[in-house]
Amino acid sequence: MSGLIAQISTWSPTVAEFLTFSPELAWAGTLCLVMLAPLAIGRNSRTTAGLALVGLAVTAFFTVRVMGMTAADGPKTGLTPDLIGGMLIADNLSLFFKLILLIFLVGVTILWMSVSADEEEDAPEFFVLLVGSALGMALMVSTHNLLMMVVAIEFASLPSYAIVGFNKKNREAAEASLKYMIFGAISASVMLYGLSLVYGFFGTFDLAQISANVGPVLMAGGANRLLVALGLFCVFVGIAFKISAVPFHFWCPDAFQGAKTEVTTWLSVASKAAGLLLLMRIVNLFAQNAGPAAMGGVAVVIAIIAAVTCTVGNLSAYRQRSVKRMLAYSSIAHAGYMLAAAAIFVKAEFVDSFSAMSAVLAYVVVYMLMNLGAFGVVALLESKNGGDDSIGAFSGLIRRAPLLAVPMLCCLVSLVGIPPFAGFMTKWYLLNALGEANQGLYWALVVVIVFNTLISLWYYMRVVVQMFLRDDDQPAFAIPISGALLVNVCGLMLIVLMIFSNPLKSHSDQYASDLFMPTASELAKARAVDSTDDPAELGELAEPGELAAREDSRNLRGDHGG
Amino acid sequence: MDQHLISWIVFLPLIAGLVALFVPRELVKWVALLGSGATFLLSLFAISTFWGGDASGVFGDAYGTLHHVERASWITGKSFTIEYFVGLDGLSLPLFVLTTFVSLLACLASFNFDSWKINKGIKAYFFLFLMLETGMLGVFVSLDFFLFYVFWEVMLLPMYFLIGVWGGARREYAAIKFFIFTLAGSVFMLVGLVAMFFYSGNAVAEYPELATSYQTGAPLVTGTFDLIELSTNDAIQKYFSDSATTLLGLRFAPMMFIFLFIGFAIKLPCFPVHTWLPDAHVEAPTPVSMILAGVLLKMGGYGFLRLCYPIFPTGGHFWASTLAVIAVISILYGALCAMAQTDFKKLVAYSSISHMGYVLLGICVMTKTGFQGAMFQMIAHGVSSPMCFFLVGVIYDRAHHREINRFGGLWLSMPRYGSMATLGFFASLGLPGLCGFIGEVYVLLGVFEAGNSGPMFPWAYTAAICAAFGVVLTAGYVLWLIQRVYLGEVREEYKGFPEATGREMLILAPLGALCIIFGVLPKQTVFDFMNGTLNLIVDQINGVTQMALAAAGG
Amino acid sequence: MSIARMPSRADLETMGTYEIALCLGVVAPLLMFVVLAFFGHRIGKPVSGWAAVGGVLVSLGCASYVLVGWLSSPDQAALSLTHGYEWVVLNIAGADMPIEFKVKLDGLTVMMYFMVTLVSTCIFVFSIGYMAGHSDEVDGQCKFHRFFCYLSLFEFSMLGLLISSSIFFLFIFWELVGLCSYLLIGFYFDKKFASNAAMKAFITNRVGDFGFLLGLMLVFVFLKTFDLDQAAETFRAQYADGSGIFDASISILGWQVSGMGLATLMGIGLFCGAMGKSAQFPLHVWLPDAMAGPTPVSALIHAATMVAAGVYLVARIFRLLTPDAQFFIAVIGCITLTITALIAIVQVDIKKVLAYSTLSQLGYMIFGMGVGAWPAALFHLITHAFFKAMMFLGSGQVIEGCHHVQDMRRMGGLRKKMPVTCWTFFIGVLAIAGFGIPGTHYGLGGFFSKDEVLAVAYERSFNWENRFASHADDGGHGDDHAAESLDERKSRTGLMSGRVVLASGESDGAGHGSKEAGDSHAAGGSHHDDPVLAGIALQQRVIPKWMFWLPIIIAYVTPFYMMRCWWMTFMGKPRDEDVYHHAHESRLMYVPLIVLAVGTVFASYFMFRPVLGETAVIATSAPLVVAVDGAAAADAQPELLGLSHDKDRDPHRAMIGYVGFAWVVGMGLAILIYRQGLELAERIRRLPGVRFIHMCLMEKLFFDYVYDTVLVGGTKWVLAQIARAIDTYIIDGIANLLGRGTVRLAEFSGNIVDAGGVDGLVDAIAETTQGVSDVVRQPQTGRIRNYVLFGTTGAALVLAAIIAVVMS
Amino acid sequence: MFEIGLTHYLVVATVLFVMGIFVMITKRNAIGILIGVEMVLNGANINLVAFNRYNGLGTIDGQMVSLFVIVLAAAEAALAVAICMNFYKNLNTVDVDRADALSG
Repeated sequence: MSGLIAQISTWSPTVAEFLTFSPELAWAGTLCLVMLAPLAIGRNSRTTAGLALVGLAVTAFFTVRVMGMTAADGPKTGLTPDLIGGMLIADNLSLFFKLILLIFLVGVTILWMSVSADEEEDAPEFFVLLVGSALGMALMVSTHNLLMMVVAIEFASLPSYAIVGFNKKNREAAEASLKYMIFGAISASVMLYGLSLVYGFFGTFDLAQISANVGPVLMAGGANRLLVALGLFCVFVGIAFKISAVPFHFWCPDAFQGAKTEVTTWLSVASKAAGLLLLMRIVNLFAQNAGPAAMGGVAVVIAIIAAVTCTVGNLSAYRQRSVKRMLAYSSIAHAGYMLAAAAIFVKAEFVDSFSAMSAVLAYVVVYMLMNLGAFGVVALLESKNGGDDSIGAFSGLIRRAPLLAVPMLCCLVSLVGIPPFAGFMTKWYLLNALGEANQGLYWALVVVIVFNTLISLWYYMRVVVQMFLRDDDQPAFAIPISGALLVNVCGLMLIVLMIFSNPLKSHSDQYASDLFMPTASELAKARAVDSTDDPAELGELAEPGELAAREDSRNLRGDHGG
Repeated sequence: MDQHLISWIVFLPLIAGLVALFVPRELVKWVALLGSGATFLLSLFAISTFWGGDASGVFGDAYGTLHHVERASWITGKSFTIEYFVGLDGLSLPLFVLTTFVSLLACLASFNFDSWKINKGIKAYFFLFLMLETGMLGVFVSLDFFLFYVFWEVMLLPMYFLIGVWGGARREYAAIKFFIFTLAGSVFMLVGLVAMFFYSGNAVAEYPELATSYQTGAPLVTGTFDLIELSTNDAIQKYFSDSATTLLGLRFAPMMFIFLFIGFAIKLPCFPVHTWLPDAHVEAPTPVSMILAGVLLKMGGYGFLRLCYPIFPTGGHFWASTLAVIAVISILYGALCAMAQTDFKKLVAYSSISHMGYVLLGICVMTKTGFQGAMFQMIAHGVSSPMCFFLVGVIYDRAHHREINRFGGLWLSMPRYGSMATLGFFASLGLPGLCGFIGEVYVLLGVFEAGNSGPMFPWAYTAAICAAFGVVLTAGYVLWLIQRVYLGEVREEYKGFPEATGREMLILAPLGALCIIFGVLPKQTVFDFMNGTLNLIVDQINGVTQMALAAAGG
Repeated sequence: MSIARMPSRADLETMGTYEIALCLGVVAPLLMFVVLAFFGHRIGKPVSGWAAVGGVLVSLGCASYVLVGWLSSPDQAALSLTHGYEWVVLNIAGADMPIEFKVKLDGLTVMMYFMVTLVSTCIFVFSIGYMAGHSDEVDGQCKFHRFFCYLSLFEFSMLGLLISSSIFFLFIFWELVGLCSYLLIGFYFDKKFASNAAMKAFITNRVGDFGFLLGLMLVFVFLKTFDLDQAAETFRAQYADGSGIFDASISILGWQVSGMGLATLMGIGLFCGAMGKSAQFPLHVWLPDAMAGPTPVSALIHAATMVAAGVYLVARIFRLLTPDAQFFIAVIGCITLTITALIAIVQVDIKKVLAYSTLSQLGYMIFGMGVGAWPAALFHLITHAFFKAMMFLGSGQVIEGCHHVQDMRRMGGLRKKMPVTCWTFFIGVLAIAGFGIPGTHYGLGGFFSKDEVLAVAYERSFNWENRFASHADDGGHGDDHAAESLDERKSRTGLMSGRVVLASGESDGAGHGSKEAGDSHAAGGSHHDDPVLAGIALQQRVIPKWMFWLPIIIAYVTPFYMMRCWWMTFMGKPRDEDVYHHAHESRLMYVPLIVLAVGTVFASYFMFRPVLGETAVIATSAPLVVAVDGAAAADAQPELLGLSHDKDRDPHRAMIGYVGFAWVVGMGLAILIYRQGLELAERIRRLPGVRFIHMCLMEKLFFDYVYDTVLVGGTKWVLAQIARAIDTYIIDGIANLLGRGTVRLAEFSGNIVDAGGVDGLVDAIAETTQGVSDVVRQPQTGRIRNYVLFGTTGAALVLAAIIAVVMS
Repeated sequence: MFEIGLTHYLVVATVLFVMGIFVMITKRNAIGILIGVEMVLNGANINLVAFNRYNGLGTIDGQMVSLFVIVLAAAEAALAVAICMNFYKNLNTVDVDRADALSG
């Protein structure tokens, strides 16, 4: 008579486990801090932001600490001593993503401070929602468990709905949040329904086990397969909603346009990236455990969705008057690019999907920089011209504010994916991953992605043309130093990451490779031969297997490092 | 310094450009001149290792003998290694030096920046200009496909802004047109990049016994970006040229060939994809036109010779007839269009299309004579066309229009300038004794000979003869141009035109001198420095072709 | 061979003195060109002229040195050295093929070289006088130095053309003289007609050069060398074993050419170049217009030297000709000499008359080459160079004297004002008219050369097949029986056999490489009747009769229009007082006239003819065609003025019935008509039949008209404009159309697209994609219910897809 | 009398699901759509509980998760109502079809 209750009752965490969990704890702590601080020190927005930054810094510290630890000791399987079903996983992948999130969060905060800190009176709530959704996303990428996944997604979503409509006076904001919320609620419900079906069939919420058993079912015919396919698909819908993959993207442009630009910046990268990494995790699990034979069809479907997504995103971005909306569509397109990596269900030698994951990681990093820069410029411009984000507002920007125009140029060209900007490198990593898979399907994806680059050129260049080639004598203006610093750093980083792209690549390779070290459940299977039920003993017995796992993980790093 | 010569040459302009951003406004042009001048001088050092040596010693006995090589690993992925791999051989050296030379003169030609209609942002102008030079030099020296592609794209933005910001009335249109066309080409190239890398990987996996690397002597284990490796490694060549190798259901070699070809053909440019050129030229400021015509167009031809043909010889055979047709059309069609123009600059632009047609024609038959002719044609055109464009610029500065029919008698009002103009235009007309002639004749002879060399090119005779008719048309539009602009009674409004200034003569004189020297001593000045490599490439190609035929036969 | 090795002293040391002399003679004018180009405007008016003269005098010195050395050398074959400087290396079929610059040293070169330098020296000097006035002004600016600058450049190119032994270099210099001609014709480029004429000349020549290029390609590919002698050897060898070009087959635009046809094509192609330069029909149109240049230019380039280069080229490639090619040449020459002579009759511009007569004479030369009268044609070239240059200078004298009046109807009676000009001109008229005492050997240049051409033509058209009939049965390859038959015929029609056999002797020998040509005499004695050559001769076409009769008729026309010209200019009464009043002549200008006159009278026969005859032996040893020497023994023992001929081998005796008295008739007729001024001529012109013909002739038989409208206009205004239209509207507009198409699609799907913006690809792409994007963005209605609907539908579709794929 | 088995629960759940979806698509009132969501969620709950009851693993994971779901639904509903209020404040309606300012 085990089960959830039993597990919870028998939980007695050790220091190491606490340490492993410390980032989440610190994060939650920051949340509480920002929520409660106003009672003590008032609602000054800048101090609130400052507090938030401090909290985030602490979190980042712990994250790095844990990363350092886990990099040495291989992956930790999170909070539960039981080796079945890790509710939370603290492997380098998730930690790395948490770090990215934190950095991005800092960036967004700085942007917020330099744009709308002054007229904002509900700063604490704003940060509660911001940090809260961030925590939700952080959880999303570190779970194998369907239940935890649902909780995390909701945790990430609910604050997002609110924060989109945070500007209560604004009609568009209200509408945006309504759409976002309704669409989110629906997809969440559908996902839960699918979850129920999956649970009904496999009797567990642990994706590792599900993926281990799903193969035969899908290979075999009959209604079961239909049921499982339906269930898994409904789950996928929930994730696809976060990624805003076609046809679940409709909320995206409207919500992003209606929200404040900082919020748009945040959502456009963080929620999509989190969803993507979650999807990548699941895909990798299925690819490794169920194998391409069973999942080939799924690969095709995801590939098609990816292709359609980036094409639709790029095409829809045409002729948008509002640059924010245009960038929203472009974010759909980029989600499509990254989704293409998720279509790689190849087991042949597992490095394939591993490089897919690393490509996505690198892409996320650079994509964060690009969007932070681009949206940052938009936000800074809006703050000066009364919220006009129409394309005409950019005309003559090189004269009016060169410190905005130049980074904007870098970011846009990088979004197109042209050297000498990092956007090209990451696109290359993506193509490289697809090329490694080396099948017709993936070559087709290569072609689609590459030609989408061409399509996207036109609408990005429209902004460039306005900024550099046209000038209708709008007044020049000064921009806050912090904001200028932010966007220019982003622009500069894009060039730096192009020329010194090696560290980025090798790190994302390394973290991605951690995915493929045997997870707890696999160890459990490895130990099932010992046919013993005592969890305590299992703990000791775990050692040799773990060692072996670390061994080959080392070799893995060794060979790709050189 | 010495072992990093190439890197210095390539990045010196960029450094100068960065410096130029931070010096006072009136010093900018001098910094730029200093930078490009130093670059030119250094590039002359690069020749020294070729000079006077014994041909076989310099060019080696196999394709891939390089000078001033630098290679270091740049980006190391799990499954791929991108190298910073640069070097010079007979293929790149002439174009490399040409680039530094033309850039220097173009920089000099930009010295009247302040008198331009749009004279804002001189710092940005020279920065972009020098960045462009770095990009061009990089393309010519980089032997790693990825690096090549990066430099190739790096040229894009500066050119876009140089045309789009400092250009003429329709600059925006011309700039975006240039951008879209070029990017369209490089998109195809990018697909080729990925595919070639992984297929080379498959190749070495397929024939490990053949995969001996030219460089290490050890067998290759992974795919490679090394352009020399791609074209000389037996395993890769065997696998690429195998008709069973397919990508997306299409035969690999022809498909990849045409993918790369499109990219380069747009730059060249040849017939169906040439329309960006006249607009770009007409709108671009004079120095940019010089660069565009003098160097950028050559990258197309260079790409053919460096990538398309050595790596995919069978693809070359597959498409030969098509390319010949395109080439001949470009020659005749470009000449006819040039004849119809009333805009001086547009006429010269179309003449470039016509001349580049000879390059494509010479290359597509894959004979030594043809290759040498095409290459020489590029060098010659790289000297004569900047001259012509600058000649146009000189009178544009004075008359502020380019309507051919509104000129006349300029030889009387500006005798020195008129004489230089005659020289320049006769050079591009292909008059014997001037540079334009040798390339054309080599190409024609090479193509005609290809017809006799085997059953491969039955159409070569026709192609050669049609192309030969181009010389008549060329004479037609050039002479008609000279008559309308320089001859005839001098018009009232041009009576007072000042003679070409010292600066202008300083730009025209070297170009004119080279026009003559290349025409009189082609061997000592050009052929000796490149034939070795070109011949080796052709041998390489023939070897692979034989192998492929044998494989197809048996 | 190390990289970038420049020509060093080593190259120089290996050269023979004659080579050095010739090269020096070529380089000297080039130096003058450079000097004048850079410092001419400083040197100033008279001096730069004398500088140029200095340059050409050096050339003349070298030329005389070589000439004397050549004539006095016992073994001339030994003189021609074989050192070449490797210019570039072509590659054919994997093997290297160097293009060498080599000095061609044989009788023809020596003769031509001397002739050119001599004539041009006279003309340079003359030009100084001619340009002394205001004739050097272009739009009021003094271009004196520029004129001599161009002249020097021309001198360089022309001499280079003569000494280059590689047909490739021949082509290079060929183009260079074309350039100079362009520059000099357009010397008065402020005048529209001048620049037009210049352009016309260059482009017409380019058309010819197109053919030349084709020929070059064929030579390159099939003979695998550009050196004239090697090419001839290869050609002979390939014919012998039917290899190379003779078993090759190429298809041009689907037209299959092979074997002999290909060889013919090669010959014709090369000849096309000559058609351009020597202004042969149908490319003759540029020469009359070329008179727009200063008169000395017309004298030098368009009468004496450059236009003769075409004939020189044909002489050089004679060994590569096939019977068909040769026949083609003959036909072209015949047509040219006829029509141009007819046009000359009606011209009233003194220079135009000379121009057309030049054309006609060039026609004679080409015709001569065509019928195989190799020595005769070249001989005619040289004699013609002298007297025509002289006459042009005379006309220049007149024009300068009359202040640029060229219309003969306004002249008349000038003999009093400019006697020297008058009588030197008269000598020229006699010479061109073929003055000579019939039957004897006393006459002027034209008398010998033209008669000989005609004699050969007679032979080719009347005596040819029956001369070699007996060879028909045994394929023309000699055995005794054949030889006998040849022998007996020889006694009957004596004229030709001598040279044929004689020439055959050496050409046969030369053909097999033995260079014993020097002693033509002994050879002539040794080989009588050579069956091989007879066999070759047999394969040659018989010239149709009309091609013999037309030149004969023109031989009567020529004296007429020349006499008419002279009479209208110098005789009779002054028709325009004020012209007559100003007329004068200057010493500087008539000294050259006298020199040339002397040249015309004396330098003609005994000096050039024999050398040409000997040169012919090697230079014409062709495998497929024979050269016919119309004056067989004449060159055997040349004595001073002693034109002693073995009587029954005498062209004049043979031709006496045909053209013996042509000059009397023609000139007499002219005098009869123009004795009383122009009235009689006017009356004749008004005769009903004549008027139409006159009109046609005045209109130059409409060639210009047709060319300008159909060819030039066709290219410039039709083809080019079409191409331009295609470029702007189609190539650039294709994507445009795409764009529109998609826009339609978008509209069809219920969305109005604001099409607009400039034309062209960019916006077209934008439009296209915008059209598409409008379609794509249809679902984004902003209505949540639609979103949900589309979402669920999409989901259902995807699910269906999954099921489909997974089930499959 | 007949035995009520897993199938019956599943049928009920499926019906709820389909009805929910239908409601979401058709309703113009935001609250109505939320009701549709609730129906789907409850369908899921029924599934969970039923499966847990019948899969014979002896765990109570299903029930636990259904509790989670209820809690999540409650939280979501709360937020949703707040957002609807906000929307109503701005537009004086909760008709979602009026929310079409952002489109295209």
